[in-house]
Amino acid sequence: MKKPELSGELVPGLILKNPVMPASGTYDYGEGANAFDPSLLGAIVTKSVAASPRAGNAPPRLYETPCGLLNAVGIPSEGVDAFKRHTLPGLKKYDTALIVSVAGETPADFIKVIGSLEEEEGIAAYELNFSCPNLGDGMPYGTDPELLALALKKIRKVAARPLIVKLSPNVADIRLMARRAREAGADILTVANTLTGMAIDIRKRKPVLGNIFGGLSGPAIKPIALRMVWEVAGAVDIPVIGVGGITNAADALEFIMAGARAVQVGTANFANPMVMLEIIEGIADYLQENGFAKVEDIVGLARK
Amino acid sequence: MKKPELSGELVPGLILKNPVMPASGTYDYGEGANAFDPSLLGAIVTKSVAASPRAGNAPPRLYETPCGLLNAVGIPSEGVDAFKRHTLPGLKKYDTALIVSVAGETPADFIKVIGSLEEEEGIAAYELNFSCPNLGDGMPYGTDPELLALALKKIRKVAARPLIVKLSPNVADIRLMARRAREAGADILTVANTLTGMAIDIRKRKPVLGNIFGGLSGPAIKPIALRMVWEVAGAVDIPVIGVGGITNAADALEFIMAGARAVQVGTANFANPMVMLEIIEGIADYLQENGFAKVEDIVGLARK
Amino acid sequence: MYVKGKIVDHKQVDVEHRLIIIEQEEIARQARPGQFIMLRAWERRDIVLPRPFSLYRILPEKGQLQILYKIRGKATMEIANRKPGEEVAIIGPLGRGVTLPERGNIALLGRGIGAAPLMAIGEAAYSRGLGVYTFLSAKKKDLIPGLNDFERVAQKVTLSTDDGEINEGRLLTFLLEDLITAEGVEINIVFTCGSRRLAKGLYSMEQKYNFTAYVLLEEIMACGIGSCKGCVCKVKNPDTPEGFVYKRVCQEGPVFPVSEVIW
Amino acid sequence: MYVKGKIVDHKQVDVEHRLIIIEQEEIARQARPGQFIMLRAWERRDIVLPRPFSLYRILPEKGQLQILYKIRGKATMEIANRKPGEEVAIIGPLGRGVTLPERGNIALLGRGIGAAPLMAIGEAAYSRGLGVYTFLSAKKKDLIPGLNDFERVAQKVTLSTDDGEINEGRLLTFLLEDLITAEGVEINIVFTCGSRRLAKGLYSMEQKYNFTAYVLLEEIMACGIGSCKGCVCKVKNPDTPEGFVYKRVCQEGPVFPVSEVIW
Ligand SMILES: Cc1cc2nc3c(=O)[nH]c(=O)nc-3n(C[C@H](O)[C@H](O)[C@H](O)COP(=O)(O)OP(=O)(O)OC[C@H]3O[C@@H](n4cnc5c(N)ncnc54)[C@H](O)[C@@H]3O)c2cc1C
Ligand SMILES: Cc1cc2nc3c(=O)[nH]c(=O)nc-3n(C[C@H](O)[C@H](O)[C@H](O)COP(=O)(O)OP(=O)(O)OC[C@H]3O[C@@H](n4cnc5c(N)ncnc54)[C@H](O)[C@@H]3O)c2cc1C
Ligand SMILES: Cc1cc2nc3c(=O)[nH]c(=O)nc-3n(C[C@H](O)[C@H](O)[C@H](O)COP(=O)(O)O)c2cc1C
Ligand SMILES: Cc1cc2nc3c(=O)[nH]c(=O)nc-3n(C[C@H](O)[C@H](O)[C@H](O)COP(=O)(O)O)c2cc1C
Ligand code: FES
Ligand code: FES
Repeated sequence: MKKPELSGELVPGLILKNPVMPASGTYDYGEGANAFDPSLLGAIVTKSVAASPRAGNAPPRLYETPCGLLNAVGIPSEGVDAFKRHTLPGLKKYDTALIVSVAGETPADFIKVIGSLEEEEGIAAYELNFSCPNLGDGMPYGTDPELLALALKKIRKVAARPLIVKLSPNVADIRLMARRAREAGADILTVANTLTGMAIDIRKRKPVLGNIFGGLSGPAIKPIALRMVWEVAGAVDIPVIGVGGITNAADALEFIMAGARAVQVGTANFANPMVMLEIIEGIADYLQENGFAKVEDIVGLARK
Repeated sequence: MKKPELSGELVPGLILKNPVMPASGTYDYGEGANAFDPSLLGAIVTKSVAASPRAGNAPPRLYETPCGLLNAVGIPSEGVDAFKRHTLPGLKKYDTALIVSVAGETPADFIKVIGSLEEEEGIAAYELNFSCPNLGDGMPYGTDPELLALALKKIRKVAARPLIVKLSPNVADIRLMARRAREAGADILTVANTLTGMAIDIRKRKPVLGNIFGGLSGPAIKPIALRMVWEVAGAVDIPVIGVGGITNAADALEFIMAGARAVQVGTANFANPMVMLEIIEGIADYLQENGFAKVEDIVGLARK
Repeated sequence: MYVKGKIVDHKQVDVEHRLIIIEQEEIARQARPGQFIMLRAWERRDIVLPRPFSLYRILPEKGQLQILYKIRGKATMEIANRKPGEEVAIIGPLGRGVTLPERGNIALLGRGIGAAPLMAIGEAAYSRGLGVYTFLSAKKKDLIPGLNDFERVAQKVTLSTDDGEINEGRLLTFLLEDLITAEGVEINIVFTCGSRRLAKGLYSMEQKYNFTAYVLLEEIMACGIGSCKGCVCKVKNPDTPEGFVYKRVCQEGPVFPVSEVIW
Repeated sequence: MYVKGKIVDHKQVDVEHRLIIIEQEEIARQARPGQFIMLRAWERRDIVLPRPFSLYRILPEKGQLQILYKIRGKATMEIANRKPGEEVAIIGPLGRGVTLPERGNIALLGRGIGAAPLMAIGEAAYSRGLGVYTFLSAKKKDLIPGLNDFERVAQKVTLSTDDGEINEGRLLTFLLEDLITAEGVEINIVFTCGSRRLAKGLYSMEQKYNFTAYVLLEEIMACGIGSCKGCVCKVKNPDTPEGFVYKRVCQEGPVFPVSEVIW
């Protein structure tokens, strides 16, 4: 049988070699530590870039929970200027779609970063991270559908490239968020980010993380993220990228069958730096063994 | 040293022998399968009772996920009449506080059950389960603060006994829910219930659960439930009962140090039917070894 | 009952199946054929539920239980790693078990690991003096577990393998039919486990051959003791508007008349 | 580098510590003292992160790594269960490692399992002809790991135990002071690991005794390769408004001058 087709066009201009990419903030390129050539990935997604340099949260920033990881890294960033100067050139040399994740506390932050990046070549899309739970007590852009839409409309005006909106799972009804984001100009939705959690050190009698709260990722949250992908894929007609707890090809296939056009892998990279390649291969094998010609053929299969 | 005091009065009239009780729907009494005498528990909490008999959801109803359990049992119930006739008499004979969990889709359902139970003796309090994610697509009483308050005010009128409101974790800001519930008449809050999730069988290419969605419980959700207990205990001045993923005494102590006055244990009962007694003992040991005279002394300790 | 048991022996039966022998006097004394236990044999927290296993053999004199199992996923893999001398946690005995007739013949129809609970039934029937006719099927001959044990208690053991090597891979229900019609053996009660197709096939034979057939059902279980309401199957009930009720496999089962089950 | 390694030996050193010897030629060839690896030696999914371990000994000729570890929780318990012949997954070598002087004397101050990375440093210094003065402390004598190994490479090994049996439980910094003042030994560089108190104590001694002190820090790590930004420590930096920057222990460390760390 012919080898199955892994590549696909998510939106005009954004072609993925395959449906697997790293989740923002969990994978680095170029510092020499790469276990494989990043050009093999469906896309490269950067750590979220902020408008100005940010130090991030006070340590401890990490804590392992059963099947999960709490992180309160807090989006440290070199700032967009340094990103353009130091980091972006290195990322452009890989032969795959480059998605720049952008973080901010206000619409102005996003506009500053994107405005500054629009003049750069070699960027395929922006992923907007509204959902970081570690940024203190600002306006809940990530969890209020109207605030999200408002912010998005402003950002849309400055961005010619596709906008991927990464939705927070810390909401009552993610379908509302998805619909409003789509109406306000999102081209693609990433579902979801970390769920806010915490842990207490009963010996020290205080919260483990410097920031008290952190974002929960890893296999623990997979059933929740999968449910949200299912809901969002049924609520909007734009592509969905699924993320949350994916550790192997079977997990990725669940997300795709729930309706995701692509998946991101975060926490699983830490224990197994080769895991994304293994997932790409596993998806190809599944397609081939089950007689599917392309990834597209199994998107949303479990909904039918 | 003197043995530490485990008992405490949650609200006037509701005295717990110790701070550990089963989570509704996860522990049965009297069918002969008890691993220990239920009178040793801080309280007995029943499976949620509905106004009329309910069959529950179509199977499969259970699915294990990494560190978690998805259940789509769907609140099968014999109905309040049969409950009074067949089940309640057996529960009354145990020498500990009896909390009847009540489920419903509308305020009228709750009113019917509670109205009917008010004439019975031997019940210490009601726990209102607004948060069941398995009940189809009714009004979101469990996730909309205004609807919750509205329902609660009506229910409050018919209930002389303490009302424990069990909050859903499937919300953006559980503090809002807690504040409105308190204003509308809640005496105690149970935080939290299961998080909605799902799983897909990639071989069959369809959702695993008969109901598609189920509630996620177990260690996977502990960091999220703990964070919500921390938030709620800081937002309201009424007692909080913590629940979600508690598997041992250390977990229970985390919830108590986050501000919970008592804890419930659900999924952990399945693997270890003695776990609640072990947790009671573990809490007592911790208090004694660390020189605390009573449970009260460590409630909220990590907040200080 | 929630108790510890000590592994006294553990061996590979064939490429797919293992037999674990556990010392647990109280359960061995109380358990009846058709009952099962919930087993936990690991500390890792990613496996949150204990797992149900039928009693393959119950040896009250030795105070031992035998479990025949197939490695399927993470829990059975963990069990496979446990060594003699190690302890496991057991809830049991659970479920209602079977009721055997005073006299006559029974037939056991098992597909694959479905043979497991049938052995305990066959052994009890044998010691009561009943005639035991056993029918077992699997993909190929060396995947039929427990053959030696069944041969000890059965009047006759009939096999069928999907590869066609034995009995041309014919369905066990047809082989049972042969026994009744061609050999003239009267069967009073049939027990089956491991295949929905077999159970359905038996249902349509009950009237004609005048036997009662029971199926041992499997559902995913959390508690095993009736608390969680998770392990239900659909059972006919004309008194309800829907025409059925849900019954808990762990509490009202795992043995159900095939005529009552809705698939 | 992400590779497999084979366990060639695994033994209990004392009640708290174990030594695992792993065959991994590439890492053994590349690694330098002070570096570490991320290790995964389990399949269970409740442990989501690999765990960082210092290289206790680096044996390029044998193609082997030695890890000295203490059982603390679930991951170290899993490692303890792995047997010779089994494989583990390794990311490494990681971190910057130490820079040794061309000549002179170094001191190593280790508290408990903090001794682990010091051995590799001592061994490298020894083969370079430096004088190695080692100071180790623990609760009691039989909990000081690696004594034999240190005695092989060190000019002198000085111990202190909390139970007061050896050197009256005095802090290692005071014992170092004795060496310098009473015995007149000149120390050029000090490395310490395993106790914040020791590192702080060394900071206040640097000026007086004219040595530079480095501490090997530990922070919880997820990636070990600089990606996750999780393992940061506070390092002085007068150029920032806050007066400090966060540095990644895995990437910019784990070795930091004690004078730069903010505790
Ligand atoms: C009453 C009863 C008696 C059984 N007797 C035997 C027996 O004697 N020998 C034997 O080999 N097997 C028996 N089983 C099946 C056995 O319980 C499963 O094979 C085992 O639970 C699989 O666990 P796992 O983690 O290895 O597989 P997983 O990877 O978790 O799942 C593999 C499959 O096993 C089943 N399963 C998973 N979890 C459960 C659960 N909690 N309860 C029930 N089924 C589950 C599911 O169908 C699943 O698709 C019995 C099941 C029941 C309900
Ligand atoms: C650079 C570095 C080098 C190290 N070298 C050694 C060594 O040579 N020998 C040795 O015995 N130990 C060493 N450690 C510590 C070792 O990593 C921890 O003991 C181990 O991770 C504990 O895992 P656990 O699951 O057994 O314990 P857990 O129960 O998970 O935790 C026990 C304690 O270990 C620490 N810990 C847990 N997870 C991590 C993690 N992902 N990263 C770092 N620390 C963690 C925490 O302080 C925690 O309180 C080193 C740590 C670092 C950062
Ligand atoms: C250490 C760490 C850092 C992260 N940083 C970012 C970030 O900068 N921007 C962002 O959008 N998401 C960030 N995330 C969230 C991940 O991109 C991803 O949405 C989440 O971890 C769930 O996926 P997983 O379970 O596969 O890890 C981070 C997650 C982790 C664990
Ligand atoms: C099988 C099962 C049945 C449940 N039934 C109910 C119920 O009837 N009413 C209710 O309020 N919560 C019910 N719950 C939720 C639990 O009471 C508890 O809130 C939840 O499981 C989280 O706690 P845990 O992680 O300790 O299990 C059920 C949970 C499970 C797993
Ligand atoms: S397994 Fe819980 S009711 Fe049957
Ligand atoms: S452990 Fe990830 S940056 Fe250091």
